[in-house]
Amino acid sequence: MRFALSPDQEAFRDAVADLLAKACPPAAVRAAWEAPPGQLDRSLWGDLAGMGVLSVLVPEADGGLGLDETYLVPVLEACGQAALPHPVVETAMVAAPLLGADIGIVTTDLGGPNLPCAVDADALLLRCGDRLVRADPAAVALEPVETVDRARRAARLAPGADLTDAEPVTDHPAEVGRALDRGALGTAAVLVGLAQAMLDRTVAYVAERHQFGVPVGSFQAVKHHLADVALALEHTRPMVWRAAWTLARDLPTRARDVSAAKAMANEAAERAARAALQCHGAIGYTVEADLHLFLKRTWALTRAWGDTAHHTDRVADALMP
Amino acid sequence: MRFALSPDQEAFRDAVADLLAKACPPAAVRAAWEAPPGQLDRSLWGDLAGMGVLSVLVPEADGGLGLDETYLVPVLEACGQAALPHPVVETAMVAAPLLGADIGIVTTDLGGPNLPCAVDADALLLRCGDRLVRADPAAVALEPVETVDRARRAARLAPGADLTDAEPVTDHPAEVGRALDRGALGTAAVLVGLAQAMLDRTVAYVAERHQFGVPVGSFQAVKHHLADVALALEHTRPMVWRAAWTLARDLPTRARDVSAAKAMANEAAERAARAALQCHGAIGYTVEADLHLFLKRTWALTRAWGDTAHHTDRVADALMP
Amino acid sequence: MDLTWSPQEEAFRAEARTWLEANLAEWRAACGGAPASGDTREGFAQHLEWERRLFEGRWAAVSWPEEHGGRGASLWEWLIFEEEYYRAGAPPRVTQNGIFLLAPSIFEFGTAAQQAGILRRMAAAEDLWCQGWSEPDAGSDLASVRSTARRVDGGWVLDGQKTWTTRGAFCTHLFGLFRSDPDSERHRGLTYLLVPLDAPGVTVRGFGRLDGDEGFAEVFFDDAFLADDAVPGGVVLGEPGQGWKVAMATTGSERGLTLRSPGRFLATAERLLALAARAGDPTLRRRAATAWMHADAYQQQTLATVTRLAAGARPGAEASLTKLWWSELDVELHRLALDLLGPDAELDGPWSKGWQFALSGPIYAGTNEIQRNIAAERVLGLPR
Amino acid sequence: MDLTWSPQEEAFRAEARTWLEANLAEWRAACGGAPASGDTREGFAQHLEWERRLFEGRWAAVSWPEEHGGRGASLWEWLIFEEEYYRAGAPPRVTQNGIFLLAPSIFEFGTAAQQAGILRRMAAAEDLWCQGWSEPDAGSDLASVRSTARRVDGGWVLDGQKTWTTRGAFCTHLFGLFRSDPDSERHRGLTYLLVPLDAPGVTVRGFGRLDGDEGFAEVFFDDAFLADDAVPGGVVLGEPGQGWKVAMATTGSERGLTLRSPGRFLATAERLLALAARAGDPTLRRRAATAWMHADAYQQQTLATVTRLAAGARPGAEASLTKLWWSELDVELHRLALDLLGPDAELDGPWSKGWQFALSGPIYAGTNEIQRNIAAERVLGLPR
Repeated sequence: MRFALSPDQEAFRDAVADLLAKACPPAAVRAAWEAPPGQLDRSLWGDLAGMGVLSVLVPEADGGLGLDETYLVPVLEACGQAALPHPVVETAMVAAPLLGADIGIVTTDLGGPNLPCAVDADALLLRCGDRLVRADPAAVALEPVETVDRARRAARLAPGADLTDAEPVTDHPAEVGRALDRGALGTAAVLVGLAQAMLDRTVAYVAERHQFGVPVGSFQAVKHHLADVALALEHTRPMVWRAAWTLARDLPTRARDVSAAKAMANEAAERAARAALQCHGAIGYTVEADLHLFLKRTWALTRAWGDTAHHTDRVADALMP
Repeated sequence: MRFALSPDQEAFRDAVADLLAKACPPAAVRAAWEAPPGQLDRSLWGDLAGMGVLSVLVPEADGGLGLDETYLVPVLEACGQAALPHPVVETAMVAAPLLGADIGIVTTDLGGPNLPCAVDADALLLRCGDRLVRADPAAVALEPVETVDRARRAARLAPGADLTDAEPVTDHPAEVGRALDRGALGTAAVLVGLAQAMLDRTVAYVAERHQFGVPVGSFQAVKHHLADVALALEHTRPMVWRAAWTLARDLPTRARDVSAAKAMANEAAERAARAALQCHGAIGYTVEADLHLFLKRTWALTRAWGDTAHHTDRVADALMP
Repeated sequence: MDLTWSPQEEAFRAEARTWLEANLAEWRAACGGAPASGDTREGFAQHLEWERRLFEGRWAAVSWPEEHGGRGASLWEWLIFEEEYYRAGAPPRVTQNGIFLLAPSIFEFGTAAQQAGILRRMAAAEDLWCQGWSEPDAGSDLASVRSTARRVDGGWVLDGQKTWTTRGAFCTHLFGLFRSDPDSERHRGLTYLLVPLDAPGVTVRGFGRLDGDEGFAEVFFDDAFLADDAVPGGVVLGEPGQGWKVAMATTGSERGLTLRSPGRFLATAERLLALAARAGDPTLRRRAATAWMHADAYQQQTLATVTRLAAGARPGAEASLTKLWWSELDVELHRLALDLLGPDAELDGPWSKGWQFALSGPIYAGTNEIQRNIAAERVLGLPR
Repeated sequence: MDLTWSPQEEAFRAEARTWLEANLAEWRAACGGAPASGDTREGFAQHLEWERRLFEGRWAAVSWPEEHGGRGASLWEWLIFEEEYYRAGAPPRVTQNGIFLLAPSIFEFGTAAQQAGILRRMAAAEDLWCQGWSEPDAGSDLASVRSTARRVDGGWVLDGQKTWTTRGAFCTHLFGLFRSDPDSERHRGLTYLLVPLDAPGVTVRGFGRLDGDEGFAEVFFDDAFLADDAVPGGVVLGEPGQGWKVAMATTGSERGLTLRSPGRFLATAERLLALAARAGDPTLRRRAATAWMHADAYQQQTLATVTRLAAGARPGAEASLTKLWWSELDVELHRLALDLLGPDAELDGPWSKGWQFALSGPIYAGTNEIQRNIAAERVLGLPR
């Protein structure tokens, strides 16, 4: 028993976090709000690919790192912490194990009707009845949607979109189920990262902001709001890591563990967003402060890849069959 | 529109509150914990009867006050505030409109399987299929139960208790429905009174108790716990009064209004109990302090006459048929 | 206790309902069907048309005396109007900061000349008032205002900065607190001033609120000259140096009844019920019923409050409880709406806009943390 | 990352499970089927029998060295044992205040003579230790203790009063803080003393806890004489005047891992699932799943913590988060149980007893309000 990242896992996570600290500051997230379709930062994506982030789950023989979810999940946390706008969960966690390495930007409708970064994607992984297919974005009718978080750059399939020419990927229910669980767990990891980022930013802010002659962070009510966030995170992150282990080993508790991770990550991130905004006050309620980038991503992801009710019911079904 | 007690209603409520302040201090509630079956304080009950509390809803022609629920509900709040152990809801609110004045101590199983003060009752109002019947406690097999609040003095009908000799009261569904709503609303009023009592006691305690050189009540966390109780009460009491009006006029919104009142009273009282105990600290966690008398009554009544889920579903059904 | 409306009140309700239905339809049609948000430049102009229509129908400020453009309505009628207003789906009032926050102070502290010169133009949406309370270092801690007003011949010279001024970029006037005694501290030495935003030396910069609209502004005062007669009746409300007292009366209104009437939340709750009825999830259904109860409780509590006010009571610290209730109710209603929408909650639309707007409730007009302190100290009497 | 147990650990688990099953059945039979609560006089005696049985099987304090009656188990094995213990439905440990709160301090601060003289007897339930922290005016504010210890020839003279001493009326010894420097204030000048309750001048009065059992006691010291050799190895733990430092080590244990292992809550959650599965209400079912997740999260978080501790880390302020989690989890689990029981929640029984016991969690060992302060200040680094 060793419930901690290995030195390798930690080094990989830290390397990605270092890259993102440089290449994905809030300004880069803002850039993704404004960039025209197709203009999502490819250089950063290339760096992530170069580090192997996008092919962690691809066998070495196929040009990947041949590692498992316990390596990728901590990295996805780091991506959440930077509010990385790219569809890294969709590409690295969901598509890569099915489609292989070097697949560019891939998005999918497995997590919900609004495909993130659909306006930038090189390939689409789509559900078609019980099957998964790979489609060329140019060949499928996509309708952009206006999202609160504009860095989602989302679109949805036009009603009656024609997938007859799409390339079959799998019709194996176990593979489809695993893809769904990978998406949910990857998103849970991103949410943990977002929550951590909102907590860190707020802690820094309330230490510095003074009202009534003292730091706002010295008020007991503010302390308790933020202690509650720390409390949730302290008990959510292990659930996410444990689910990565379960998924990597394909243990029989997979549905239970992944859904518990997503349900708890949803709750922790929602709590973090609420506390962060409230403790920032009016400054947080502007688009000039960076906080809103994290808030809006959180509100989108808590309801993508299954909301809290969905995953809680799935845990209930696993526990009380 | 005048959403306030009339001078008459206020005077009646205040008179009962004055009586209870004298005749039902916490020591009297403790006495009800210990008194042998049949030994519940009859003198206080006689005083309540003498003031007309038990026959508010009985027509004047039948020896009652001939008033309606808007008179009785504020009085029941006062009874809750004193944690009166007698079955005043069961007798005055539920049984009296069906059985008349001067019926002694009456209890019923309409509110749940554990009949309060069953060991002291002069008469039982029982459900028998779709009918209500009046039974002699001596003629019905009752099994005392051990309750956390021993002032409940409860018993339940023995399995297969024989009600064939019981006197029919009504088989009219509307009357049965009204009796159930009266019990739920009366209990909601008692809960509001209990919550107010717990709040008042706690406010007094935290102003006086010092730790770290200051009154405990000067800590922001304690202030916020108690402000939340005040907030809940401020918005629950009007719901209870409004439901009294609805019930008195038998308006079509009766189910919705009564259930909303009980659901909100449950929540307010549960919140008050939680905050009161937490703000009292270890002192509240003893049977030597009086607080526990109020806590334990609250835990019983929030789940009697329909719990929060039951009444919320009933509101939902009324709103979203 | 009497929970029925009088025939006159019912007639008032019917009149309001009829007028609102007809005029909303006309206004919407004039806007090409769907007016933009009142917190955008385009939408603000559309909403001014609506405000002028309200004024012409004498619905802009129903509770004001007729001489100032109102109809002398009772508090009950005001409540009824608000209920009908939101039930009809009428838009948020872009004039609200003037009509509901400044005007009560003008009625209480203004001279006859100020009342005559300011109120009617405010109701008619000719003058558009924004609030100038907050400064970068004075948010919840209003008494730490640093903007100064220096008395000079014929007027005042203003310096400093206000911020988070709702719709400031679209307004014509600002009301706010300025430190007129440079040696003063905290709530002493402040003066409540009425400032045309076109005064020389005043600069307004709009910026984006959480919901992306340009709903906020910063207002800079650089040796700005405020002539004594820049506003009819004079630019000082109350006495110089007494600004805190006047402001407290206004923030009392902000927290209390006049800012957020129950009608608005009841209307939201009704829309939510329609959404929940379609959803079929029993937990969400139960949450919708609970949210509706909380909206209804706000209505019932308001009826009890108005009964006291109608009998002559002054609004007290209970206003803190009211502010806590409606602001947290609004969050509850919209969170549930997003949960009902599921993955489509992220789409830009009325519910996601409403959610973002709701999140401002626990922050502005004194954060809910401060309201809880006030409730505990002044309603319950806990030690400071 | 490796989330599997080793074959040795699995063997340890199997041994514990087998022993617990057999011995619990025997003990229960010896108690006539249903032992009484350990917080009543009758039940306490029964539970002592259980404790002695545990000691004989070398399960009383598995993580202690063998010389003191343990089996030198690793932290992992301790966790496994706790899990099996509660899964088997074994009773709360009436010796817990000694074994889990005092013993860690004895290991850290005690002399070899104290360790030899105290620990084994404690594990054997021959000496029964209760905690003497709280006083009527020193609850959360432990540093305000007023009970005094005056140094005299051959010992100490104790005066004052301790209260809320769990199971004090049934114990033989008390450990606690006494003010040994009469001129000292707050956390200076305190001495950590070990006191036999039969010392002359000590009076113990049991009184009722919320759940009605005589689980609390007041302990009065009236010129009580505590001889230096009243406890083997001496009555002072650590140095005189250094009591605060020693006590903090103990309260650290109280808040952290050793007081409430995850196994206890997992076992409660499993029983709750059985109750919820029968209920059929979808909202309650969802709440049961959530409560189980929270129990499971405690287990996973503990595995992460133990990994750090096993690698040599010291428990830090994160222990505050742990105490918040398990105490609020316990309330959540039992509230849900009562909601599942509905009108029968009021009956005296395991769930209603458990509910009342759970409510003590957020109060004792430092209220949760104080834990949140600690977490904010020491984990997050917010200003005091």
